[in-house]
Amino acid sequence: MIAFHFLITSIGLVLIGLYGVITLRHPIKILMSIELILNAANINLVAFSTENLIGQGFASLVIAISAAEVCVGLAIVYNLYRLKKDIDVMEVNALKW
Amino acid sequence: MQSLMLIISFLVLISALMVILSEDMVHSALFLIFSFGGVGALFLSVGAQFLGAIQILIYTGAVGVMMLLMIYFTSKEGKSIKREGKYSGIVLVGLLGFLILYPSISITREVGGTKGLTQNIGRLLFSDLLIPFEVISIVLLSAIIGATYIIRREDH
Amino acid sequence: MYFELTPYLIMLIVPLTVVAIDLVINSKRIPYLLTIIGILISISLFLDILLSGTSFNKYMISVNKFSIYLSIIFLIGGILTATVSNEFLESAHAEFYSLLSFSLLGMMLAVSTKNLIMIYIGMELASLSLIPLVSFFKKKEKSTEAALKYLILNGISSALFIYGISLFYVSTSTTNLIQLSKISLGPLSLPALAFVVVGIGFKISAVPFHFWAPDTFEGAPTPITSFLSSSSKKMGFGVALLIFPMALASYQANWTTVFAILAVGTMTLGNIAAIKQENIKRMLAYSSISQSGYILIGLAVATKIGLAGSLIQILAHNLGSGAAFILIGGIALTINTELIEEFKGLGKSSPLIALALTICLLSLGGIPPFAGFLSKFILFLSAIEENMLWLAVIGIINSAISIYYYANVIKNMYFYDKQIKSEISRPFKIIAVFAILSLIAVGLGYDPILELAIEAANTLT
Amino acid sequence: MVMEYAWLIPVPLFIVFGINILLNKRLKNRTSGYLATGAVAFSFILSTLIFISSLLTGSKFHGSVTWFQLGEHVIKAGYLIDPVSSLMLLVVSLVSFLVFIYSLEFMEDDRSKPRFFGELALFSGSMTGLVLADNFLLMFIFWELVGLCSYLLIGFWMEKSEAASGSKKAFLITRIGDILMLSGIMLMFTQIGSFGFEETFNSFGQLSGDLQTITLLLLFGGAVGKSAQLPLQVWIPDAMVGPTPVSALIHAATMVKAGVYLLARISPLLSSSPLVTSIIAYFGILTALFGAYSALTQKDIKEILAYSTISHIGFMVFAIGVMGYSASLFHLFNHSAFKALLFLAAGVVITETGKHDITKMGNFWKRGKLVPIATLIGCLSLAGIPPLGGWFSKEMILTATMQGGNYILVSLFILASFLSPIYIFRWYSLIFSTNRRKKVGDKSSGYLMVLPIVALATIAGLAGLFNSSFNEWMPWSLHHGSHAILAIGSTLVVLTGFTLAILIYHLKLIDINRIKENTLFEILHKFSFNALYIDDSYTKLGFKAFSFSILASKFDDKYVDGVINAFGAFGRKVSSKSKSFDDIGIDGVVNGVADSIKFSSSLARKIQTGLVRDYSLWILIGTITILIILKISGG
Repeated sequence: MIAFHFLITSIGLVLIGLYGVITLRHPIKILMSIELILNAANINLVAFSTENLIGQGFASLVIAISAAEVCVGLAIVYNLYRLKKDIDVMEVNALKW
Repeated sequence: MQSLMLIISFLVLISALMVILSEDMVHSALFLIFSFGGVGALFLSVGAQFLGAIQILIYTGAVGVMMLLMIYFTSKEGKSIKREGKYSGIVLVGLLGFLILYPSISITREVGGTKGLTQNIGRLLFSDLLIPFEVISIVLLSAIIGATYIIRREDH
Repeated sequence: MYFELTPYLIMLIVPLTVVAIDLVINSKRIPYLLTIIGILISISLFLDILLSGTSFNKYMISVNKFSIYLSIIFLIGGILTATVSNEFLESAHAEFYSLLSFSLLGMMLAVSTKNLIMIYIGMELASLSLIPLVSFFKKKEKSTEAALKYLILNGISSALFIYGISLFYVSTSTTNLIQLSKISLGPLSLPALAFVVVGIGFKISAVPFHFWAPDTFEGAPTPITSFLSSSSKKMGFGVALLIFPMALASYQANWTTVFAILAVGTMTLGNIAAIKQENIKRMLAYSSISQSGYILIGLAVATKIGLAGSLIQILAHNLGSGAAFILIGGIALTINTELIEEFKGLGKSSPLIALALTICLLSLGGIPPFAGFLSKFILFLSAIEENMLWLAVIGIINSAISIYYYANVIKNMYFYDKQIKSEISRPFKIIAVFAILSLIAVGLGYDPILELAIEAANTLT
Repeated sequence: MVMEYAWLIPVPLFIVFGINILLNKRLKNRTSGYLATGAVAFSFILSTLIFISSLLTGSKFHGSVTWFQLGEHVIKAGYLIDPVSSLMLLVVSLVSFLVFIYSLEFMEDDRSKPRFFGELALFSGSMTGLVLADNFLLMFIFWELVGLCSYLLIGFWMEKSEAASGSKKAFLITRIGDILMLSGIMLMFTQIGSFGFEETFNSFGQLSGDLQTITLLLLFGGAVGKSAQLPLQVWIPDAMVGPTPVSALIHAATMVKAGVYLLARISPLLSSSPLVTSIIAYFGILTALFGAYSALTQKDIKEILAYSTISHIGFMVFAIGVMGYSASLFHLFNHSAFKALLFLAAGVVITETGKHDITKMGNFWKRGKLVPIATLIGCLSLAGIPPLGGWFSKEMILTATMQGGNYILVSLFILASFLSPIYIFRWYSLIFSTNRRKKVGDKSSGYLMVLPIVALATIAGLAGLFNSSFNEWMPWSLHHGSHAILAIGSTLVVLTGFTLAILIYHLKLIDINRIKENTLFEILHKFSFNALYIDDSYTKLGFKAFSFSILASKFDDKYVDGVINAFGAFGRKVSSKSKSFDDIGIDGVVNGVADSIKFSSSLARKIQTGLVRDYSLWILIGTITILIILKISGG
C-alpha cells in the first residue's frame, strides 16, 4: 500500500482542524478541531510504524492524553458557561491590551 | 482493499469538514464521532488492531459522548454561532497546505507491515515505553483532579 | 541503582499523599507543608546526584547535568509559588498543591529525557495541570477567561507540536533525539521543524505566539502567574535546548535564522508593549515576553557560550521574574490593586519588599551587579563572537528601553511620600530576602552556578 | 602595606546603604546621617593613607581573585592602586566626606533623610568601587550603579515635576553613553579574551587598526555620556533640580569625572591612536567653548555652575586629547575642589534667600565674611588667576597643547579660558556685590554648612603649591616652561576677562544693557541663553526623525485601527478605546524617542485584541512565516 494517501489524509485533517480553529466561535467546536489535528498526528504515527512499533505505542499514549485534554477543556468551558451563560469566544475579551 | 481505504479516507475528510461546517452542534459532534471511527478503520487497515480498537473505544466512546453531553449542558436552543473570517481562513490554510503538500509528494515509503497486535503493543508499553505509560496515568489523574475541582459546586 | 530517579518519585509521592490525606483531614497547612518539604527534598536529592556525579539513561529517562540544572530551576519556581500560595487560597488546598506538584513533575520529565515521546508527555502533564490552576479562582470571570485562552491556544500549539513529531517519525521511524541526529530527515524536514518551533514558541511565548501570555498572566492567580513565568516558560526553553542543538544539528543554518528573527521580534514587541501598561502584572507579563527574546539569542547563536548564556538567563529570569510576580502579588493583597500608580510610598511603608522588587526589576533590566546583567552580557558577547553584532546591538537597545518602564515602577515606589497601609505577611518577606540574595549571588558570578550552567550547555552538543 | 586594604573603602558605605534603606522607618533621621558620615569618614581616612603612601613611595598594588569562568575564559576581579586611582580615590572620598557633613545640616528638615543618606552612601561606595576596579567589566558595573544613584538622587524631590523629568532625562541620555561603552567593552573582550586593564594594554596592539579605532571611539562614547560632553550634555542643566549637595558631589565633583578617569585609565591605548586623540581633543575643546559661552547669560544660580562644569570637563577631555594626562588629572583635582565649593556656597545662598534667580540677588557679602571669601577663592581658581590651583592646571594644559603644536587648538583654548572669568565673576558679582542693594533673608547657616566650604577653599587655595610634585608623581611626564611667552600671554587674556567682568558687573562702569541693544550681541545673547538651541533642536529632530509621534498625536485611532484591520482582524472593526497621549514632560530628544516608542507601544497593545480567534490566527500566520523563513534560509 502506498504511503501517499495516508499522508494526504493526515495533512487534510490538520488543515481542516486549523481552519476550524481560526474560524469557529464555539469553544467546544474549537476543541473538536484540535482533536482533528491530534488524529492527524496519530494517523502518521500508526501508518508509518513499519520498522518498529514505537509509533503505535506513542499513538496510544496520545489518545489517552487527548482524552484528558478534552476532559479538562470541557470543564473550563462548562465553568465559563456557568459564569457568563454565553460561550461565544468572540464575547470573551475582558483581558486585552 | 486499496479503493476501500481511499473511500474511507475520503469519508474521514468529508466528515471532518462537516464538523466545521455544520451549524448544529449535535451534528458536528456526530460527524466528529464518525470521523474518529473512520480513522479507526484506517488503523485497522494497516494492521494496527490494538490502536483501531482503542481509537473507537476512547474517541467515539469516551470523547465523543463527553462532547455530546457537554453540548446538551451548555447549549441554548435556537442559537447558532456563525463562523468568522471564512475566506481569509481558506487563503491562509491553503497557503500552509501548499507548503506542506509540496515536499510530501516525494515521500515513497510503504506503510503497514508490523502487526500492531495487542500483545506486541502490550510488550512495548511495559518495556521501552514503561515510564511514559506510567506518566500517562498521572496525566489522567491530574486531569481528573483539575476537572472535578472546576466542575464541582462549592456549597458553603 | 535507581537513585537518580528519587527526586522524580518524591514529586510523584507528595501530590498523591496530599490528595490521599485530604480525603481524611481537611487541612490548610498539611498540603502546604508537605509540598514545600517535598520540593526541598527533591532539590537536595538533585544536588546530591550532582555532587556524586552520576547520571542515568534508561527507559527514556536521562538524568544529566542539563536536566538537573533545569529541574532545580523549575523547583525553585515551584517553591516560590508554593511558599506564598496559602495567602491567596480560600479552599481546595489539596487540589492546588497536588496539581502544582504534578505540573512540576511534568516539567522535570520533559527536560530529563532524550526522547520526543517523553518530552511531549511531560509538556502535556505540565500544561494540563496548569490549566485548572490558571482558572483556580473559578468564580472570577478573569481567571476563567485566562484559562480558556491558555487551554485553546495551548491545545492548538501542542497539537501542532505532536504533528511535527509525527512528521519526524514518518521520515525517520524514530523519536529518539540521538538517533534522529544521525538520520537524514528528508523532504518533510522543514514542515516538521516549523511545527516543532510553533509548539515551543507557544510555551516560551515568542512573538507571534505570545498573545496568550499577557492575558493569561493577568487573569491567573498571582502565584500561578509567577509559576507560568518562572517555570512553565523555562520548560519550553529546556525542550528547545534539548531538541535543536543536538537532534537537528544538520539543520542549524535554518533554525538559527528562525530563532534570531524570533528573538528580535520577541524582545522588541514585548518591550514596546510593556511601556504603556498601567497594570503592573500585565506590564511584567510583557516584560517576561521580552526576556524570552534574550534567551532566544543563545539559541540563535548556538555556540557553547551562547547556550550557557541562555541557561544563565533562564536562571536569572526565573529568579527575577518569579520573585517579582510573587512580590507584586503580596503588595496587591494588601493595597487591593495592581495599578502601578498605587504603588506610591511603598518604599517607606514596606522597605524590604520594595527593595527586593527594585532589585528584581533592575535585574530584569540588565543593570549590574544583578543576575540579569551577567546573563545578558554573556549572551551579547556570544552573539558578537559569532559575528552577529546586529543581534547584540538590538538586544542592548532593547535592554535600554526596558529600563524605562522598570524605572517607572521604582520611581512610584520610592519618590512619593504617600502614606499607605501595607502589612505584608512573612512568606513574602522570605521570598524578598531570597530574591535579593540569589540575584546578587548570581549577578556577582557565583562560580559553582556558572560552572554548572556551562557544563549543562556542554552536554547539549 | 595600607594599599592591600583598599578594597575595604566601599564596604562600610554599602553596609550603611543597606541599613538606611531597610530600617527606613525605625531609624531616627539623625542617626541615619551620622551613620553615613561615619562610614564615609572611614573611607576618607583610608583613602588618604593610601594616597600618602602612593605619593611617598610611588608604588603600585594590584590584588585580584578569580571571579568566574566562562568557557575557557577566566574572568578575574580585583583592585588596582596606582597614582591615578589613588588620586581619584582621594578626590571622591574627600568631597564625599565634606558633602556628607554639609548635608547633615542641609537636609535637616527633610523627612526622607534615611533614604537620602542611604542613596548618597551607595553612590560614594559605587564611585570608589569604580575607581578601584582593575578591569572593564567591574568598572562598568559600578559605572551603571553610579548612574542609578544619580537618577535616584536627581529625582529625590519628586514633588517637583521638573525633578521627575530631569531624572528621567539624565538616566536615559547617560544610557546612550553606557550602551556605547558596553559595546566597546564587549568588542574588546571578544578580541582579547580578557577584561583586565593590564591584559588589555598588553595585547591591544594585536588588533587591526580599524578595530582599535572603533573600540576606542566606543569607549570615548561612554565617557561623553557620563561626563556630559557634546552632544550628550543636555542632561546636566536639568539635573540641577536635585538637592544641592547632590549637585556638588555627583554632578560636579565626582561622577561626571568618571569619563575623564576612564580616558586617563586607557591612556596607554590612546597614545597609539592619533586619530582618536585628535577627535577627543576637538570634542573637548568645543564642549569647553560651548559650556563657557552658554554659562555667560544663564539666570539660574546652579545652571551657570552646571554649564561651567560642562566647560571645565571639556578642558579635561581636551587635555587628554592632547596627551596632557597629568595636566588633565591635576585640573580634575582642582575642579573638584573649587566646583564643589561653589555648589555648596550656592546651596548656602539658596537656603538663605530661597531664590534661584541670580539677577534678583545681591549684597550677599553682608552676611558674614567667611562664605563670600571662600567663594571668592573658588572663583579665582576657576577663572585661572595666578597663583591658585586653577591657573597651574590651565598652564599645564596649555603646555601640553603647545607640545602638540596645533595652533587652532591653542587659540580655541585661550578663547575658552577668556570666557571663564567673565561668567564666573558675573555670577559672583550678581550674588555678592555690595553695589546691588537687594534685601537679604534673615536665615543663616550653621557651622556644619560653612565648615566644608572653608575646608574646600583651603584646598583650592593651596593646591597650586603641589603642582610640580604632582607632575613628578604621575606616570606621565610633562615638560614645563618651554613656552614662557605664551604662558604669560594667556594669563594676560584671563586677567583681561577678569577685569572686564569686574568692570561690567561689580563696578558697573560699562552698561551691559547698552551693549545688548546691538543686534549682533542680542543674537549672541539669545544663542547663549538657550545653549545654542541644542536641546530644542533635539526636540525638533526627534519629532521629525520619528514622524511616528506626529502621526501618533493626530491619527492615533485611525492609523492604529487601520493597521490592525490590515494585519490582524481581516476587515473586522476593532472597538478600541482611544487613549490620548499623556504629556510626559520630558523635552529634547527624549521626547521624540519616547513619543514614538509610546506610539508603537499603543500599536503593539492594540494587536492584543483579547480574542482567542485572533490569537490562533496569529499562530497560523506565524507557522506559515516560519516555514517560509526555514525554506529561504540555509541550504
